[in-house]
Amino acid sequence: MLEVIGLECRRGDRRLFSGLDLALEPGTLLHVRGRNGSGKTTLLRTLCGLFTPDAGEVRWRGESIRALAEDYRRELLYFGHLNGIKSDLTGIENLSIAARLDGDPVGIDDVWQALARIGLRGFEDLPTRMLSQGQKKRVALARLILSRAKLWVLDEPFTALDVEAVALLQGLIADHVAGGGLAVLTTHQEVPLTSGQVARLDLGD
Amino acid sequence: MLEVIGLECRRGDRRLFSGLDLALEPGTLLHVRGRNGSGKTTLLRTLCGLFTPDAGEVRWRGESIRALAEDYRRELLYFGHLNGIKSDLTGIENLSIAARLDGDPVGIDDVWQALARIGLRGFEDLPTRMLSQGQKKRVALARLILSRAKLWVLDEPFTALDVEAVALLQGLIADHVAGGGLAVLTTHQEVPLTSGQVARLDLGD
Amino acid sequence: MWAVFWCVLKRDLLLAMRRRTDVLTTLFFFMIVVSLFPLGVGTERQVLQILGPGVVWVAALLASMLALERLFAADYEDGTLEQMLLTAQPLSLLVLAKVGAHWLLTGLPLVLIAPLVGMQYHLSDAQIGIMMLSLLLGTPILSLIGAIGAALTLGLRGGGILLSLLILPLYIPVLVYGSGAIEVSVIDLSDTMPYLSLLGAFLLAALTLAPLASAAALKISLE
Amino acid sequence: MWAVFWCVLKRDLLLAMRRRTDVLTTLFFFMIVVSLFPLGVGTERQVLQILGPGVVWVAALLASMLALERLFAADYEDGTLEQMLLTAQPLSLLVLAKVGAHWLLTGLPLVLIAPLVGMQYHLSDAQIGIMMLSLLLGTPILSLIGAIGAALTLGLRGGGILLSLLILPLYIPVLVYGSGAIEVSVIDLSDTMPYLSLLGAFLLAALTLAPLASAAALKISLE
Amino acid sequence: MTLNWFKFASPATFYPLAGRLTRPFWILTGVLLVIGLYWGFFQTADQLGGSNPQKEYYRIIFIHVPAAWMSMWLYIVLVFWAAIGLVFNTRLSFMMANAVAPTGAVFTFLALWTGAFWGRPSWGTYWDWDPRLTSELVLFFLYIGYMALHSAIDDTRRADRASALLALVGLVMVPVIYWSINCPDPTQCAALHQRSGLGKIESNILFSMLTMTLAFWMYSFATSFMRLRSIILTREAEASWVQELLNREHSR
Amino acid sequence: MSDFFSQGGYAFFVWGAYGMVVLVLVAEVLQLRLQHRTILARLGRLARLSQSSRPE
Ligand code: HEM
Ligand SMILES: Nc1ncnc2c1ncn2[C@@H]1O[C@H](COP(=O)(O)OP(=O)(O)OP(=O)(O)O)[C@@H](O)[C@H]1O
Ligand SMILES: Nc1ncnc2c1ncn2[C@@H]1O[C@H](COP(=O)(O)OP(=O)(O)OP(=O)(O)O)[C@@H](O)[C@H]1O
Ligand SMILES: [Mg+2]
Ligand SMILES: [Mg+2]
Repeated sequence: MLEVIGLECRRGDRRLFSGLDLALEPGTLLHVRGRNGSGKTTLLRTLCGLFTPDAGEVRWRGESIRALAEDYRRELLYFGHLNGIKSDLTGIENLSIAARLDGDPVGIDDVWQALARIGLRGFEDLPTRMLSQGQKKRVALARLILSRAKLWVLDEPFTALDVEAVALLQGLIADHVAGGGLAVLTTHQEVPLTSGQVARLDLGD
Repeated sequence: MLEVIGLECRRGDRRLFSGLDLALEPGTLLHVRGRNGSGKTTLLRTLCGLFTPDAGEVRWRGESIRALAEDYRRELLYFGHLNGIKSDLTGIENLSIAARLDGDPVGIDDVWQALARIGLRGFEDLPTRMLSQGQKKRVALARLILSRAKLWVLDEPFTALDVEAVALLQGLIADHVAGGGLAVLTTHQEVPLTSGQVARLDLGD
Repeated sequence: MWAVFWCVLKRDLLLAMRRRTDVLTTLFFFMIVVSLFPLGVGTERQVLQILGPGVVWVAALLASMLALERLFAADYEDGTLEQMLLTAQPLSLLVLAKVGAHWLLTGLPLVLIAPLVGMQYHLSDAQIGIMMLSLLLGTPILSLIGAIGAALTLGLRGGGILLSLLILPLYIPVLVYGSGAIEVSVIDLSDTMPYLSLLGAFLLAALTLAPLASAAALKISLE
Repeated sequence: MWAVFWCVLKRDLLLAMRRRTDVLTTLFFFMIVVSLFPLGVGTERQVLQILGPGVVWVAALLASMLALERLFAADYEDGTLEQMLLTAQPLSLLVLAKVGAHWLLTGLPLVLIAPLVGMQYHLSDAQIGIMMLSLLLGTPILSLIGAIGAALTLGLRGGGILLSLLILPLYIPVLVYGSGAIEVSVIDLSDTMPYLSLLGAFLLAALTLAPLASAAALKISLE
Repeated sequence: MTLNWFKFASPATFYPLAGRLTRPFWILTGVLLVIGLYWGFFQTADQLGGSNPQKEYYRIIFIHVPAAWMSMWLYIVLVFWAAIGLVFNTRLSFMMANAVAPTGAVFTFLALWTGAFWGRPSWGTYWDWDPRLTSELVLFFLYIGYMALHSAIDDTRRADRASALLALVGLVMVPVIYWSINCPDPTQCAALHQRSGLGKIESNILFSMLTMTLAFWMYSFATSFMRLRSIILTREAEASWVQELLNREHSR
Repeated sequence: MSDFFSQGGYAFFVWGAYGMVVLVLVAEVLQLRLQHRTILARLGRLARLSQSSRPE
C-alpha cells in the first residue's frame, strides 16, 4: 500500500541514505531506528511529502504521492517533533480546528470525549500554555483518537509522556494497526510494540 | 566557603524551593538532583548571581555575592545548557577570547594544548560550525582546562559526550576538587562521581 | 473548501484577540513614523501637504512589512504550519486566509486611522477620502506580496531586515500609484480613476498569484 | 580594563567579517528606504531638496533600529552573552564595546554612503558635508539608545516591532537636531554650530549613561 | 522522471569541463576588449554633432551600455537556471544560477556607476529618478536580495530553492516596476533616458559598443565558470571524485 | 598623449567610469582565484585530516 522505491535523501552536503526500498501492507507497523542524526526524521518527513527526496519516490496505492497530493494527505496523519498546538488556544479549540482542517467531520462532543479519554478531563478549556509539557503532548495526541486517517506517521511520540500515557498511546496504535491501518514510528525509548505485524528498519551505518 | 541561606526561588507563580540552606567547604562536589522542572537550573543560576532569588542569599567567603560582584565572578566558572561558543569562530579563537574575558592570562600555546588534551587535535582552526555536536561541547569544556576559577558550576555537562569524553571530564572535575576547588553540578545520566567529598541535594517533592 | 478558509481566518482572528498588543503595535509604529517626518522636515503647511501622500504610503509600506515578519513565524515555531501543509486542502487557500486575517488586523486599522494622519498633514477632505480608498485597495496588495517574502525568510537569522531588502523594492508600483492617486486628487477627483482602477487590477493579480507563490515558498522553507 | 574592551570589539568585527551579508543588508535597507520617497512624493528637484535631510535621518533611524534587533540576539541565543555577564569585568564596558562594533558596522557605512544619497536628493556639497558630520555625531547616539531597547526586548516574540515602539520616540531629539543642522546649512554654515554641539553633548551623555542602562536591562532579560 | 538526461550534466563531469572552458573565454575576452577599446578610443570622432552634441564623455557608452545589457541578460540567465532547478530538481542548475548572480550584480553596479558618470556632464546631475535608472537600481537590489537570501540560509538546498523562487518573483515584478515608474501617471508615459534606436547610432560607435558587449559577455562566461568550479568543490566536498582530485593536487 | 588622457576636459568622468570598471572586474577575478585556492587548501587539509584520523 505504501511503497518506497530507491529513496535517497541528503541534508546539507551529506547523504543520509540511498537506495532505500520498502513496501508496507495494511495492518503493519514500521519501527524506524537509528542513532541521533541518522536521518529518521528526514525519512518520516519524506514519507509525508514534506521533504523532497534527491532520488527515488514514495507511492501510495501504487501512485506517486506527488501526483496524489491532497488525496494522499487526506489519508495521512503526521505527528512531528513539534506538537502543532497553539498555546493561546484551549485544548478544545485546538482539536476542533485541527479536525476541521483535516476534513474529519467531528462534533464538539467527540472532542470533549477524546480529551477525556486521553486523561485531560478538567483541563479542556484552559489555554494550553498553562498545561505541563506532558499534558500539552496529550492534547496533540488526542488527534489520533479523532483521526480517521489510514496512515499514521509518528516521530518520537512517546517522549515527555508518563507510563500511563505511554500505555494508552500504545493501545491506540495497536487498535489502529489491528483495524487495517498503517503506522510508521520512531522512538529512542525501549517501548514494547505489541501490535500486529511489526517491521523494523535500521538507518545509519 | 560557599554558603546558601534560606534561599527561595519562584518561577511564574510556582514556588520551586524555599528555605534552602547549604554550606560547602573547599574540596567538595555538590551533586544537585531532581525531576525535570524541579528547579535545578534555577538553583545553579542563582548560585552564579544570574537569577535573583525571592528570598535568602548566597555568600562567598562570608560575603554576599551581590556585594562582591566582580570579585566573585572572577573566581567563578559557569557552564550552562548553552555552550557559549560562537559557531563562526574557530576553537582557538573561541577559547582565547573566553580566556581574555575571564581575565585568565593564557597564552596561545596553552589554548592549543587545551584543545589537544580535550581530543580536538586537527580541528583547532575550523569554524566550530563545522564540528559535530559533541565536538562543539568539547570546545566549550576546554575552558575548564584553562580556567583558574575556584568554583565550577556545571549544568548537565555530560550530555552529548561520548564515553571517553565523559571519563576525561570526570578526571578534570576530580582534579579540581582534589586541588581544593569547589564544584556544583547537575546530571540526569548515571555518572559515577568518584571525586573527593560528594554532597547530594535533592530538589522537588 | 471555503469552510476551511473561514476556519483559518477565524482561528487567526481569535488568536489575535488573545494577544491584543501585537495588533496595536503595528498601528503605533505607523503613527510614529508618520509623526517623525514633520519633526525632520519642518512643519510648514505647504511642505507637509506635498509630503503627506508619500509619507503616508511609505509609512504604510514599512508598517506592513514589519508586521509581516510575524505572519507565519508563530505557526512555524509551534509546528501548526507543518500541520497545515499536511491538510487535504490546497495550501494556497490557507495562505490566503492567513493573509486575509493579517490584513484585517494590520492593514484595515491603517485605513481607518488615515483621516487622523491626513489632518496632521493638512490634507483636504477629498484627499483624505482618496487616501483611504487607495489604502483600502493598496494595503492588501502589500500583505499579499509581503507574504511571499515572509514565507521565504521563515525562521532565518536577521529575518526582519532581510525581508525588507527582499520585498520593499517589490512594493514600488503600489507606492507610485497609491501616492499618485492622492496627489492628483488635489486637482480633479475624476483624475484619480485610472490610478484606483490600476490598483484594483494589481490587487486582483496579486490575489490570484501571490498565494500560489507563498505556498510554494512555504513548502521550500519547511523542508 | 581597556584590553577587554578591545577584545570584545575585535571579536564582534571578526564575527561580522565572517558573515558579510548582515552588514550589507543594513546599508541596502537604508538605500532602499531613501529611494522609496522620491517615488512616493514625486521627483521634482525642489521638493527633493526640502525632503532630503528629513528622509535621510528617518531612514537612518529606521535602519539603525532594525539592525539593533540583532545586536545582542546572536550572543543571547548561543549563550555567549550569559558568559559575558559572568566575566570579572563591568558589563557596561562590554556593552559599550559591542555597541561600538555595531556602530562601526552599521552606523559608519551610513555616514560614508550619505554623499550618494545627497546626490539623489540634489543637495549641495556644503549640505552633504553637514549631513555627514551630523550623521557621524548622531548615529552613535542611535546605537547607544537603541541598545537599551534591544536589551529589554531580548528573546521576546515580535521583538522587532516592540523595539521600534520603545525606542523610536527616544530618537526624536537626535532626529530634530540632526535634520535641523542640514536644513540651516543652506542659509549659513556657521548656523549649524549650535545644532552640532548639541548633538555632541547628547553623544557624550549617551556614552556615559546608555551603557549602564543597557547593562541593567541585559541582567533583567537574562534572568 | 523522463528527463533524467539533465543529470548527465552532473557536477562531476562539469567541473573539469568548466575548467577547460575558462581559458578560451579569457582569451576571447582579452581580444575583444582590445579591439573594442582601440576602436572606441582611436577610430571614433572626438565630438558628436546632432541635436544633442556630445563631447568625449560619450566614450562611456562603450562600457555603460554593455554593462547595462549584461546586467539584464544575466538576470534572465539566472532566472532560467533557477527555474530549471525548481522544475527538474537538478543541483547543477542551481549552482549555475548561483555562479551567475555575483557577476550580474557587478555589471548592474557598473551600469549605475558609469551611467552616473555620464549623467553628470550630459544632464548635469549624477542621478535622476528616471525610470530606466530606477529600475536598474531595483534590479541591483534584486541581485543583492538573491545573494543575501541565499547566504542567510544555512541549508544549501533550501537556500537554492528559496532564492530561485525569489528570482522568479523578481522576473515577474521587474517589468511591472519599470512600467510603473515610467508611467507614474497611468494616462501618459514619459522617460528622461534618451531612447534612440540602434540604427541611429554612428556605425563606428556601434561596432565598438557591440564588441565591448561581446567582451563583457565572454567575461561573464569566464567568471561564472570559475565561480561554478568553486561552488561545485564546496558542495561536493564529500564526493569521491573530489577526494581523488585533491589527492592529485596534493601529490603535485 | 596628454590629449588622450585629458579626453577633451572630461578626464574625470571618462576615466572615473573606466577606472571603476577596471577596478571592479579585476577585483572580481582576484577574489575568484583566491576563493578557489582557499577552498582547495581547506578541502585538502580536511581530506588529509580524515585520512590521518582513520588509519587504514
Ligand atoms: C536599464 C539599464 C540601462 C540601459 C539599458 C541603458 C542604456 C543606455 C543606452 C542604450 C544609452 C545610449 C542612449 C543613446 O542612444 O544615446 C544610454 C545612455 C545613457 N545612460 Fe543609460 N542605460 C541604463 C541605465 C542607466 C543608468 C542606471 C544611468 C545613470 C545612473 C544611465 C545614464 C545614462 C546616461 C547619462 C546616458 C547618456 C544619455 C544621453 O545621451 O544624453 N543609464 N543608456
Ligand atoms: N534543516 C537541516 N538542514 C541541514 N541539515 C539538517 C537539517 N536537519 C537535519 N539535518 C542533518 O541531517 C541529519 C539527519 O537529521 P534527522 O533529523 O533526520 O536525524 P534523526 O535520525 O531524526 O535524529 P534524532 O534522533 O536526533 O531525531 C543530521 O546529521 C542533521 O545534522
Ligand atoms: N524563563 C522562565 N519563566 C518562567 N518559568 C520558567 C522559566 N524557566 C523555567 N521555568 C519554570 O521553572 C521550573 C523549573 O525550571 P528549571 O529549568 O529550573 O528546571 P530543571 O530542574 O533544570 O529541569 P531540567 O531537568 O529539565 O533541566 C519549571 O517548572 C519551568 O517550567
Ligand atoms: Mg528526529
Ligand atoms: Mg535544567
